[in-house]
Amino acid sequence: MYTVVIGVIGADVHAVGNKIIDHVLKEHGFNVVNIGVLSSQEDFINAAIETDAKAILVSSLYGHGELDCKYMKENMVEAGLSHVKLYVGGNIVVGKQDFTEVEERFKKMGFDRVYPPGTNIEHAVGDIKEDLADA
Amino acid sequence: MYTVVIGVIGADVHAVGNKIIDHVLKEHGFNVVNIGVLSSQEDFINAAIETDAKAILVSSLYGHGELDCKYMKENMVEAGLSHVKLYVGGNIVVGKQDFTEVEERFKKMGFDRVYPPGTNIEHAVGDIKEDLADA
Amino acid sequence: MMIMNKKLSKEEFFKKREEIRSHWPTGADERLEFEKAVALLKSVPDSKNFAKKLRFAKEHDLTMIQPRAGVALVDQHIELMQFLEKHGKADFLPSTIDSYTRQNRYSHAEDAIKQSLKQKRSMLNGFPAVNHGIDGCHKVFENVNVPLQARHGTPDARLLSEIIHASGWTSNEGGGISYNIPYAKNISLEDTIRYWQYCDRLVGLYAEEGIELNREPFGPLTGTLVPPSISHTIAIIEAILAAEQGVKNITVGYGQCGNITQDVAALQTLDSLTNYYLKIFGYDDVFVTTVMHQWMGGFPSDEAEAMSLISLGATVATLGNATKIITKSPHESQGIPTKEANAEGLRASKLMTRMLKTQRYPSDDVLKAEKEMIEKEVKTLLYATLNIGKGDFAQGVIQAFKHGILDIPFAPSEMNHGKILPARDLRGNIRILEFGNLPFDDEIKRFHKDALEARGKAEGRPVSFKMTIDDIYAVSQGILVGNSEYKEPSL
Amino acid sequence: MMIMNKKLSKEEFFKKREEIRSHWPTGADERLEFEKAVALLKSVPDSKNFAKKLRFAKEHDLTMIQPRAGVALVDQHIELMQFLEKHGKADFLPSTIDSYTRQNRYSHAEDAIKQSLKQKRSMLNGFPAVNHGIDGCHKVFENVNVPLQARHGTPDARLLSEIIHASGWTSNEGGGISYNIPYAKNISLEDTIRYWQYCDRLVGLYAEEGIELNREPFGPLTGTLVPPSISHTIAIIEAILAAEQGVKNITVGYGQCGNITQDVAALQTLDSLTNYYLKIFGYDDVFVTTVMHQWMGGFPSDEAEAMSLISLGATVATLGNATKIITKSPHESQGIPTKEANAEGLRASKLMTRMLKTQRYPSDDVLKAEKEMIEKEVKTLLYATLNIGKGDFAQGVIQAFKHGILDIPFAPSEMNHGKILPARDLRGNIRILEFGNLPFDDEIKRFHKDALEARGKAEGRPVSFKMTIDDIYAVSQGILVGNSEYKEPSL
Ligand code: B12
Ligand code: B12
Repeated sequence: MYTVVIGVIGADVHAVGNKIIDHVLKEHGFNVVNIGVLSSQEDFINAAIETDAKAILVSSLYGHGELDCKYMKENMVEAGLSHVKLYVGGNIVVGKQDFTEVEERFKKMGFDRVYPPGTNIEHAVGDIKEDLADA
Repeated sequence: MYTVVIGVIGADVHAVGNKIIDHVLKEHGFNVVNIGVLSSQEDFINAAIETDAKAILVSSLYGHGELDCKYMKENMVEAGLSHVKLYVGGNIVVGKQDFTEVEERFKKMGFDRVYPPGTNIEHAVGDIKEDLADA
Repeated sequence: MMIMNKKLSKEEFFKKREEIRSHWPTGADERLEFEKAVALLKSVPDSKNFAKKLRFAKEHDLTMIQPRAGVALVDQHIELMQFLEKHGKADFLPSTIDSYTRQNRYSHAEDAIKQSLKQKRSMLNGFPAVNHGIDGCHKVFENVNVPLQARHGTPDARLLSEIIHASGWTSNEGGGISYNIPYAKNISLEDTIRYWQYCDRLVGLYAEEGIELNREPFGPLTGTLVPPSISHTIAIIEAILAAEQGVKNITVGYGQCGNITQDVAALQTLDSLTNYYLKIFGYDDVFVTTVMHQWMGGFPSDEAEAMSLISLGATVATLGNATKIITKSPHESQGIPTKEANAEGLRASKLMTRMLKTQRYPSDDVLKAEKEMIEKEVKTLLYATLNIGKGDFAQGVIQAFKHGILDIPFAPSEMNHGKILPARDLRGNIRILEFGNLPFDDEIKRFHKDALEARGKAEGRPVSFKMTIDDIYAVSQGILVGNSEYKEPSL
Repeated sequence: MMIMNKKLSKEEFFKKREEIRSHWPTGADERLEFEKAVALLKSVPDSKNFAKKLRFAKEHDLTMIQPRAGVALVDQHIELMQFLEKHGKADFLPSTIDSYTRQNRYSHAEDAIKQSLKQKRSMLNGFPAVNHGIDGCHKVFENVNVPLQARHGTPDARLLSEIIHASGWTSNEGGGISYNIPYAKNISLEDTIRYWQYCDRLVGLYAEEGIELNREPFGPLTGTLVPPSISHTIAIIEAILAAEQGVKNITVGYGQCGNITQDVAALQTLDSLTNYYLKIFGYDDVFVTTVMHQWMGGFPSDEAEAMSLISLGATVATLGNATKIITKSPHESQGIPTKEANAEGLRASKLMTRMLKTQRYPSDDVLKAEKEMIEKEVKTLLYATLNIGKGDFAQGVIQAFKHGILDIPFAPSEMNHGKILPARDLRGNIRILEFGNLPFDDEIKRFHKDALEARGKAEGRPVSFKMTIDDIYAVSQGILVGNSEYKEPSL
């Protein structure tokens, strides 16, 4: 039973996806720590440290994802969380952009996996289980 | 009061625009000779000769305009109608094509004016009057 | 011999058949032998049988979608069909036939095929099925997964019909009236009814072999302000003519008029009246479905506006419970659509049919009155036709058109009286401004007149042909009721 | 001091005002002095006055359109506005404010403006009006020809409101509930009601000077399966709170639910109930209009499908007689739209409003029952709120949310009970599955339960949260009533 931290980063209040991710991951047996909307990088990192989480799932819907996620990986490493997997999904940039480019930008920023708009969380569960089994 | 021949060329049966062109040109004082739908190049040329028309307005809606209008100018010249103005309008080629290219193709084929899809005939009346006054 | 609404004898049919097969070399194909064709059609799976899929749709209360599409060359046509099936989620596929073939100008079509090969783009506005023959048509059939139908506008489609059915295409659009009056100039109704009796008899003969094929009279006619009662009457007559020849699966059609209530009333009565009159006239075992054509008149040139109009069409078709929708594309006003644009129209339509699947249109007094008026008008037209035909619908049609008892607005055919004029009332319902010789009683005429006078009053102008012209342009300008004298109020 | 629904005194207001102007340097602008702002607003022509154009629309029975749009930099924002006016035919323009500004994080916004300048693309999801100050906002105003409104989601929009109005923007969206519960996590209702009393009082003060400005409570709330009676109740309460502060021109809103009948019922009752209760509670001279938001939940990713959904929104808004539509774009599911995509949504909507302008939705028993149920539920919620507030709506709201008497599904705020669960019935109407503490009587509860049980029966599964989840996904998958266990029948 893996522990994962989920939440919505920045000044973002989109709550619906977050509630569904919570529900679905629990159904799949994860121990879900949900820090909810309007969460800062610090909130994610602290929650991961406190609960010894194996992964952080950042949601960003509102378009400021790129600004809000800046240096997140670096901050995690600094906090001793270099082993924790880092995912992001939602509508993570402003506007309709070519997703392969977006993915590349976020991978460079240290995200292990990057999910395009409208990803059904069911489809990501497999990836996460696989990554955590490997790790 | 100018005499003009109107009609729909080829195997084309689109009758609505033709009826409206008829009505509008008459309102504007033209003497309209309407040979209707399903008219061949010959039909147009014969009507122009018989009525001593100053212009031929070819309609083509159904997409075969390019095939149906081939050598029309040449045939008119041969029939002694080189002084008669030649116009075409409607949906004169197959599919949505760049209109400036289409216009060029038809001008090369000897058409004096070429009208894009959905041209309101009211707007063309001015052109025609001008051309015929000049001629 | 005078043409009558009477089933052709097998003898007659097969005699004629020999001649027809000689109209173009592809007619000689031995797969056109009746037994061979029967064998092929028997091997068509239910999922590719038009008639059966329509039954399925009606049973499950679904509204299905079908585009128009066709290009000159076989391989490109297959590519197009596959694209529309995959990316358009088309439930049914068409093959729209080119205009040379429609006029039986097969050698013109042959030239154009060559030109298309040379220029590497389709120079034809459709698929020349006769020229491609069974070779080409069957290849199309083999390369798709949903039922195929020929859609055209061919007064004499006998060879075409033979070829497509023998290639596994399980539906054929058309009829002796609907593929004459809007599609021809001076072909007699006598001839076209005869031609289409042949096409129907062919389907009837297959039916006798246990093969159910679908036939679809062309509902929208000229697509331009056609009052529902007129297109309904013609659809019902063509259904009767087809049923007499043994057709068992018929889809009657209607072109969206634009007022939602009138459209729903029209779709509901199209179904009920067709069933009713088929039974009245002794055709008990015909399975009837309906098709609504998205707006058939001039389209707005803007693609976003076109998409909205397409969506409105899908809305009323679904609310009116049509079995099938013929979709348009955002390129409509410009020309034959690319496959991408065509698929956009399909997907927009599909979304709507699914969103509204379980929804219903409320029935109030206005809807009821609209339906009653359509019923009354259809009854009047139908019995007047029968009457002038001395009890025979084939003769009736010929005489009725001659005398303007049946009259289709804006039709190119010289067989048509061309005396009636439609215009919209204030709410956008199509009404009749000039009745010509339509045999309507005073009550009906008053109904139409009152509606148009109310419009005249509101618009501060007399009821006249100017309204009709304005209405013809209206939808392409993004409105329903045209008024060229109108200035939008502004602050 | 306990917050009450009571008009702020001028003294209080102007004292507060000084403090607020100090929140960010642009607040010091001398054009924010009240007399200067009054002078500027008096110079706004009627055609650019939101309130007056809404009056005009209602008088002429028009449904007008407005997009959402906003980018980081002033000049690009102007370009965007001009584009939407010209190519989208927008009747009203917005300026959607970015999310940092919404949370009063003006320095974050400042950074993002710099980044946007550097990266040459908007790094913000809206227009940071406070940072740009009157300089920027007035420049926007001067460069458009239609009324401007700030659209945001800001719990504390006091400085923002001051700046936009003093720049000639004649409408402001928001409210103490609707810009808190869906848009914040732990800001108290006490605070946000106080903030919005300020914003409303500002408009009231301008009204005292003879300047009519429009205010628009945010109707759709979380945009996710919100039952109409809940959003109506909140709209009505916010209208009352605004009226108390002197607001005279109010637009109440509603987010399309997807069932046409429920949507029409909701729009009709939104108008009638708001007018009714404003009068009941003593606000006689408020001019009320309605706005319908096109589908506010998850959109389909396919653009053609999105256009169809947009068109359906415009259809119901027009049939339901909304005064205004907030439009969506085909990019909705992906991200902030390009100006081109935004204009496509507008043009599609405009066509529909014009096509259906004179059409009406039939009223049958189903529609009437739907309306009666909404009326009954709203009455229950409204009086329960008033009751728990001991006769005061401001107190009532705070207590009602605390006890779950008012409860908004899927809201992020901790002030919200979050105990109710909605789900659709078979026809796609939004019903309530879990009532939490909603003070509904047995008749109402039975109505909802029966509807959902009928669905459960038809789908062969128990009524449960799974339905809710399925329904959340449904529209983005192109259907209205979700059923993850459903297999489409096939031939
Ligand atoms: C109504 C219609 C029909 C009706 C016609 C009824 C009748 N007999 O008249 C029916 C349903 C029968 C029909 C049939 C077909 N149609 Co049709 N039809 C249309 C439609 C929707 C409207 C045409 C119309 O009446 N417009 C209103 C009138 C007032 O406008 P107009 O015709 O454009 O004419 C005006 C102007 O263009 C201009 N104008 C016209 N000619 C000229 C000439 C000059 C010199 C000038 C100055 C101006 C001018 O002035 C006119 C008056 O203002 C158009 C698409 C559209 N425009 O939205 C397709 C369209 C023309 N049809 C098309 C096709 C392909 C067909 C069919 C082959 C296939 C089919 N879909 O079944 C058959 C053709 C049969 C045949 N042999 O011709 C295509 C043509 C494709 C192309 N060019 O690439 C179109 C563009 C649809 C499409 N996008 O696929 N059609
Ligand atoms: C509903 C909605 C709202 C509601 C939110 C209510 C609430 N508090 O929750 C309201 C109306 C309040 C709202 C407000 C705003 N919104 Co909004 N909203 C939406 C909308 C329509 C649906 C979102 C939703 O609930 N989807 C349903 C859920 C189930 O899906 P989801 O959120 O995408 O989550 C799923 C997946 O993405 C995935 N997922 C999500 N995160 C992650 C993370 C990982 C690691 C993985 C594996 C998967 C994953 O799994 C989830 C469950 O399946 C979207 C557009 C759309 N998608 O159609 C816009 C959208 C997200 N909003 C947008 C914007 C801009 C705003 C506003 C700034 C402006 C405005 N329009 O008013 C404000 C933001 C306020 C703020 N500070 O955050 C933009 C974002 C633009 C961009 N990125 O370029 C969007 C895309 C609309 C648009 N095209 O402009 N919004």
